[in-house]
Amino acid sequence: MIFGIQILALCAGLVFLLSLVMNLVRKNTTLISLYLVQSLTVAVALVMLSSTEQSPSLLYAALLTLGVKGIMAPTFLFRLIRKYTAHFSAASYLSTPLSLIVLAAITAFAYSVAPALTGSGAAAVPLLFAAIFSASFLMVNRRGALSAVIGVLALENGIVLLSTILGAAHTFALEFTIGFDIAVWIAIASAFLTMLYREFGMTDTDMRMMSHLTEE
Amino acid sequence: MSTVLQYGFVVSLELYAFGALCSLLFSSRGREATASTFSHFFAACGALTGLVFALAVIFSGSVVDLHAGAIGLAQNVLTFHVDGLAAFFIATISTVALAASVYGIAYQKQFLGVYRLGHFGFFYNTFLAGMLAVIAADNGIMFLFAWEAMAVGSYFLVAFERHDSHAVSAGKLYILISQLGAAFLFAAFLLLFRATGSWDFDVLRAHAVILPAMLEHVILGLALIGFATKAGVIPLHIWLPEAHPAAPSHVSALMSGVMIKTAIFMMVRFFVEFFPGHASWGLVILVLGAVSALLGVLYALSEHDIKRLLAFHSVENIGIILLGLGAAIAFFAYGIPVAGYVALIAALYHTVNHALFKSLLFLSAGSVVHATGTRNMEEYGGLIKRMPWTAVFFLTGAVAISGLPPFNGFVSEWLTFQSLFTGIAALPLPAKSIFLLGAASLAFTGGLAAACFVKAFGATFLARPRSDVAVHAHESGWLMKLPMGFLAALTLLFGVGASFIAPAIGQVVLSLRGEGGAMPLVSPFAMINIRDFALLSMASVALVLIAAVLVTYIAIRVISRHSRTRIARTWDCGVSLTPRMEITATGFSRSIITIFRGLLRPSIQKTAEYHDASTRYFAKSRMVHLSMPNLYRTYLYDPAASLVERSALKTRRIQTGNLNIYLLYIFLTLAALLASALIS
Amino acid sequence: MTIYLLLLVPLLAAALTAFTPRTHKTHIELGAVGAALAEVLLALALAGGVLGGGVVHASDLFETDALGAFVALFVSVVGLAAALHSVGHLREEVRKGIIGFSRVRQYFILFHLFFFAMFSAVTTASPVLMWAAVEATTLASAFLITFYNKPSALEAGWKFLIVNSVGLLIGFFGTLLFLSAAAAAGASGPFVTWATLQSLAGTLDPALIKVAFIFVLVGFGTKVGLVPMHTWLPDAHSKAPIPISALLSGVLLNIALIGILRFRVIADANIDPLFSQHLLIGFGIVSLVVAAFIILVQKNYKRLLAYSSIEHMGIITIGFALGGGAAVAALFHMLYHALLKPVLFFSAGNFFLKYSSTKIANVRGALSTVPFSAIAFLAAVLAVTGAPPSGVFFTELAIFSAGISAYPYVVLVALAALFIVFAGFMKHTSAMVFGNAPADIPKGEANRWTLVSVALLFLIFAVTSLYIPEALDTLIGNAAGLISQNI
Amino acid sequence: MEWTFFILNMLTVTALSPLTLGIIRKVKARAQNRSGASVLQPYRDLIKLFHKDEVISADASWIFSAAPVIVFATTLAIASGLPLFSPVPSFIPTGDLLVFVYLIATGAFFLALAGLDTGSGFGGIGSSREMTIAALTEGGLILSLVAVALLTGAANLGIMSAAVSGLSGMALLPLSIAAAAFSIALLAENARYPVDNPATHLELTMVHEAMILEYSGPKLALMEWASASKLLIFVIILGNVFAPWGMTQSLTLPSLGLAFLFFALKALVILAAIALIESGMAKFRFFRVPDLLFTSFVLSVIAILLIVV
Repeated sequence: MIFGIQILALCAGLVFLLSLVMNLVRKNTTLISLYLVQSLTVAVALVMLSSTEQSPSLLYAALLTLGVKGIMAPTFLFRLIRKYTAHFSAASYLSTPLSLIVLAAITAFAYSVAPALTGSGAAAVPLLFAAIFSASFLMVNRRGALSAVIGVLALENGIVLLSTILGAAHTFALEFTIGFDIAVWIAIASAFLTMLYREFGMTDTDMRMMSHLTEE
Repeated sequence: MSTVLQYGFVVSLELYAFGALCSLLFSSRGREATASTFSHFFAACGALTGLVFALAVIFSGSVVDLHAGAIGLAQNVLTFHVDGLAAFFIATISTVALAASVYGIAYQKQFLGVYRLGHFGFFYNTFLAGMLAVIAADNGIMFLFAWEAMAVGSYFLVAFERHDSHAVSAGKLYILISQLGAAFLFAAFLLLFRATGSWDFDVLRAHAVILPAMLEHVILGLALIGFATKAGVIPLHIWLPEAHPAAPSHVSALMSGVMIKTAIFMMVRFFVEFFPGHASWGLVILVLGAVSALLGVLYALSEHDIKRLLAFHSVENIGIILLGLGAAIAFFAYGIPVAGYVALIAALYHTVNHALFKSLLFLSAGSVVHATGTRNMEEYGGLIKRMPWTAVFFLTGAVAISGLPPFNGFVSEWLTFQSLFTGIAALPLPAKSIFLLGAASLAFTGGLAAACFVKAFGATFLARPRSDVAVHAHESGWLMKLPMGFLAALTLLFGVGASFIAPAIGQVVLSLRGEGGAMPLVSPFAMINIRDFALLSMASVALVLIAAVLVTYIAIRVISRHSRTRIARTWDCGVSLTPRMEITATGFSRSIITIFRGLLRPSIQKTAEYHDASTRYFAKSRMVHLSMPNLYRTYLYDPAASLVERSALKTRRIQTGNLNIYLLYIFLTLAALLASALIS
Repeated sequence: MTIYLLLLVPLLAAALTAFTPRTHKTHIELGAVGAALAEVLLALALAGGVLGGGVVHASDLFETDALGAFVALFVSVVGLAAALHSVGHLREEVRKGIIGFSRVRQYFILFHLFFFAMFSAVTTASPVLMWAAVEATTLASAFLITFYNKPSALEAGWKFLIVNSVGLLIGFFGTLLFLSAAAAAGASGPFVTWATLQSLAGTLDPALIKVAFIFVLVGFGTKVGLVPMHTWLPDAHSKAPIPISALLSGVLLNIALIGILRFRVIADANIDPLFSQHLLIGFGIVSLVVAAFIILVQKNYKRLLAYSSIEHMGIITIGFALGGGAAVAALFHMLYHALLKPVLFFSAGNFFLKYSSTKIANVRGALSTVPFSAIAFLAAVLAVTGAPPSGVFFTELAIFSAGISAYPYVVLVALAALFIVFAGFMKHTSAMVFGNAPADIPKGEANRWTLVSVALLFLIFAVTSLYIPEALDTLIGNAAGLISQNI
Repeated sequence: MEWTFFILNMLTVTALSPLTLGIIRKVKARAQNRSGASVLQPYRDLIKLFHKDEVISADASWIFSAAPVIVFATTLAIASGLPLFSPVPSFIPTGDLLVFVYLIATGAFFLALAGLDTGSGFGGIGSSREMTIAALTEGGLILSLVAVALLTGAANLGIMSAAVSGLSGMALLPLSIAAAAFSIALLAENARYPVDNPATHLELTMVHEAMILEYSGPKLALMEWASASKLLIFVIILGNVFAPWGMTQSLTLPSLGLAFLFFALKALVILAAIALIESGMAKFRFFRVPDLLFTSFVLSVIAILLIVV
């Protein structure tokens, strides 16, 4: 089943690459489409895994990810973007070259953390670790509210894929609860985004507009 | 006798508890007056039972141990141990509580309708019960429990007049500093628990565990700071002159008279019974006592608020007690138990004396404040003609506190002097010089205290009233005069009856430390004998004085029976004498303050208002503002508080309000932990 | 069986409130109080069952042990008080015209869903379901925080949602790592429950467990509000309606902490226990000190109470870190804090109804305008800062005496921090309660319901801090045994 | 036997004290080469005052009339315990040095109160200054007597005088320093020259006189007599405790006569010294008096250190 492992490593590499690109892209719409592609790759990876380990539940997991993260999330977000014409994107704290340097550092850190985790040393693990950390860097670096939501979803993608690779026995109940939670989360997040756009009336909902709650 | 021994303490606590609950009950019904009377009445009964119980324990020489159940989480924490020393302090507390409670019944009437007297009654009884529990506590948890219950109870008494912002801020300062002291005590007891493994005092009493020297010094240091905060020793005393005057007078009598003594009691327990043999700590306490005595009386001299003056005198008298206690600890450590025995008797004797005359002074000052409505001595004057009884009682207290024979102040200062002289004679050089410093400070303190109380008595009671408030003053009711009379009689009895009281306290000290010789005294005229270096029989001194007064009075009556007396105006060099020409309290002590200006740093601001601003020759009015800066607050407390404040303001900036920063916090923590976990 | 009932009651209540028409407003309120009462009875039955049989087993997924039953008990009790207070508080706000009927209905639906999530988090036996339930509490309370749709409430809600979701995702990754370690060690069967994880003690891969525990600690730590992951807590608790911030502060933080402790037991079985002890003590003392400093210079009394929750979570974490006797004391501390914090929030709420401002500077002379709540607030402040008659005094003393031998400097720093907290609280409380009230404030309490809840909780606190019933003592003893048997 | 000694002491001190005032005034007059009144003049003044009518201020209270009795009584009480001719047996109660000092303080306390009682400006300033001086002298007074007590090992004035007469050689140095300290305290306590001017009623300089300004008739007589006997008491202590040579142990009549002669000689020397200081020196400004009193305190501390080290 070497073929399966290669495909898996390829998908992990793709997921990592996508979360890297997310940090660099400007427009919100491209951000969401990148997330769409990432969810698809995760779904493919899951299908591959279910075939290698003959566990039907992984298949359901793949279907669920496809349904929830592949279709539901992007439609919600795209409708939102169109409704509030929030086409152009949020600025980020660090300029592109600087954030690239930080991303490199993050990947190095991920590569140093990963070997402690798995004796088996599957190539995908450090990649996915790096994907997780770069998704978190996305949330920290970019100012837009939408980027926070996308960051969370990307982080969730990385985590689900990494844990399945590490062999967390996926049962249907587990998959169903996770899928249901993500779905509800997306609904609430988009409701919040609509409220934010309506309330603060800004397209890229720059975080600094919303930092009144301090101790002074 | 045995039933009193067995149930006395518990019944006394129950009476206080009952007083507290029924005052709450009545107050919730809205009947404040009955609530106040009932609470004070039950407090008085509780005090009476406490007194009877304590006297029974002292004279039977037995030790009472009580084990009640648990409070909440802490198992077997309600254990009490009342030996001779504890009984002595319970007797002092109960006597003053008895007088103050009877006084309180009438005194609290003035607050009817203004504040909730029921709540006052509740906290008054918890305060008293807390004090008893502190004295009788037999393990660390019970002690800390009672210590803080006492502090919180008295906080509500101090902040009772909540519409007066001074009282509220005084209460806040008081609870903060007593909580600071409690934090030190917490640390000390926790370290003690770490060393001995148990909270029980019996383990300490039996010296079962030998602590490493360094740890013992740290524990004793922390405990000393904790107790010094409550006792009002000089650097930690700033709450005392704020809190005591703010409370109603019978509460300030209790706080000044007995509450600060609970700290002295615990110092005796710690430094004499649990950890003897530390001469260095004895000398430290002696120096603290000397400094507190001298500075306390100097600050009292600069006061013109009668209750603040009395509060500063508490600081002075605590200094005198610490002189005796420090001397006792040093003697026991240097291996001269006989001298230690006398010094400890001196400290305990002055504790009870101070409890008596200070509460007498506060009660009489309270009746003056009750009559005039103000605490400013500059508005008093001529009250002796309007309040003769209060004047007599205040005079008794003033004479006693200045240490003049035949009253009780003299006896305990005499004993303290003797122990200091033995120290000067018998101890090695470094200790000798500290004892000499103590003797010098005690000598000056006696003189300055006399000056201060001439000022207080003269400005308040003598000559002509300086304000119409003083003109309309009227004598207090019999219910306020009765406790004052009781305390005045006790002050005289403890003075004249020294030949009985000193050996009785000697029994208490013997129960604390086995060896030390005794003071066998039989007849009232027998001499208190200090290793035949000095002898004193107060009864005979009093007899000689009274005889001399009678002889002189009769001689005068006989010799000038023909001369008639004529009432006329005071000599006024032809100018009509107005009350403004009398000397004021500030004027009286101004010369002493100028002499000690190096220590006190008085500040004078002169402003003048001129008829014609340009020429500035003819002043329309001149204002002179004399003020005494609070050095401790400006140089010790404020810098510490602003340091904490600044660091707090810096920590506040964690909450930047920006979501990205918050997420950065989380990921940085995660990364740091992962890195540290993988490295190790 | 009782577990299913316990979960069913809030769901049913939520459904019923959703379909009650506008006219039957009182039905919603009665339904809420009735549901809360039923939950209390069911929780008591559950506790009885646990005391009897050690574990109440409903199915593989839902099995409650002593710890779960204890937490369910005080969640339901506080829930009852919160329901009562919500009725009073919302009635007052409707009278003042701040909110309409639809908002009230939405409030109670989310209120019941919130309780459903909390009960399921407590009674479940599988880590993932526990994670899902905690995630559900976040989602349920997200809209409750933005209840008064003011910009600041929206900002608070948004930050609450994002920070908590990120935290819980990290926690989720930690849980999955635990599961993968269990799978590697040959965990059979469809569901991995706490029992199976414990049975594999010693066989799990230590490095993986160490990383997994770190992820769980940081993840669920965000939900517990340990510094530096606490940043969402003051905003959320000060903008939410009073009963909700009382629930968030008093009860929800403990549920997340219970999660960490269950994972810690498993981690300690496989790696050196000191690793988790150092981490927990580190977070505990940092939270205590940072909260103490911010309390000292606080300007808003709702944020003051939020930071006081962070401070108490710090103390409880230190207590659990030390284990043994300190764990029992920490559980008691958790109980007392859960009872006291709502009392503080409810009386603060009454101040808000009267002075309509959450600034400490604007509240003066509360003793004369709202005497009952002012006395309750003052008493609760003294109890929370550890003045003697309160149980908090004993639990803090027990925790510190357990800690003094192993971590003396931590205990001394903690004592100093507690003094600063007392100084801060005393400064703010005496400013608010004493003094003269501004003339235009009418005297008298808002309405009876808001006082009943305060009185109920304070009474329970007073009773339990002075006399501990036998059943509660054994329940807490078994619960403590569960989470610290190896220290 | 003790009671007779007790009464004898009281009577002699009270009887002789106006004589000491007469002697000082006579010596001062001689120093200013004028003849001055006879030595017995103070007796005539007292007799005159006892029989004159009395004027009491309307503002005065009972303290005004009780103060003279108390002040005089304290001098009587102190006098009973003094080593006049021969060392006093130790049973006498008022012999102890602290009882002596604090009885003096009681006298000063009530004198100051009487000064305040009439509410006149003079009395107020007088009492304020008197209490300031009394407070500051107490340090030197007590510690100088304590020096002698430590030297002789007993705190009773009688025993001290007996033991001091036996001293010799190096012990005399601390004794003389203590005597110097005590004599400064003597001048301050008795309102003598460098501290206070007893002869004037000028409000700027009088301290003791200001307090008894309002008195007249028998009360003034009592006050004058009390201050005279206080002066004699201090002279006795200076003479018999710090220089007790010439005192007899045996109580036979001739030895008592001889002892009395020795004492009279010593007293004359001291009184003459006081008078010469009065006529040879200007009165100190009030705020320089504390430096004088602190020197007395430091001298006594040096004496103690010399003894005990």
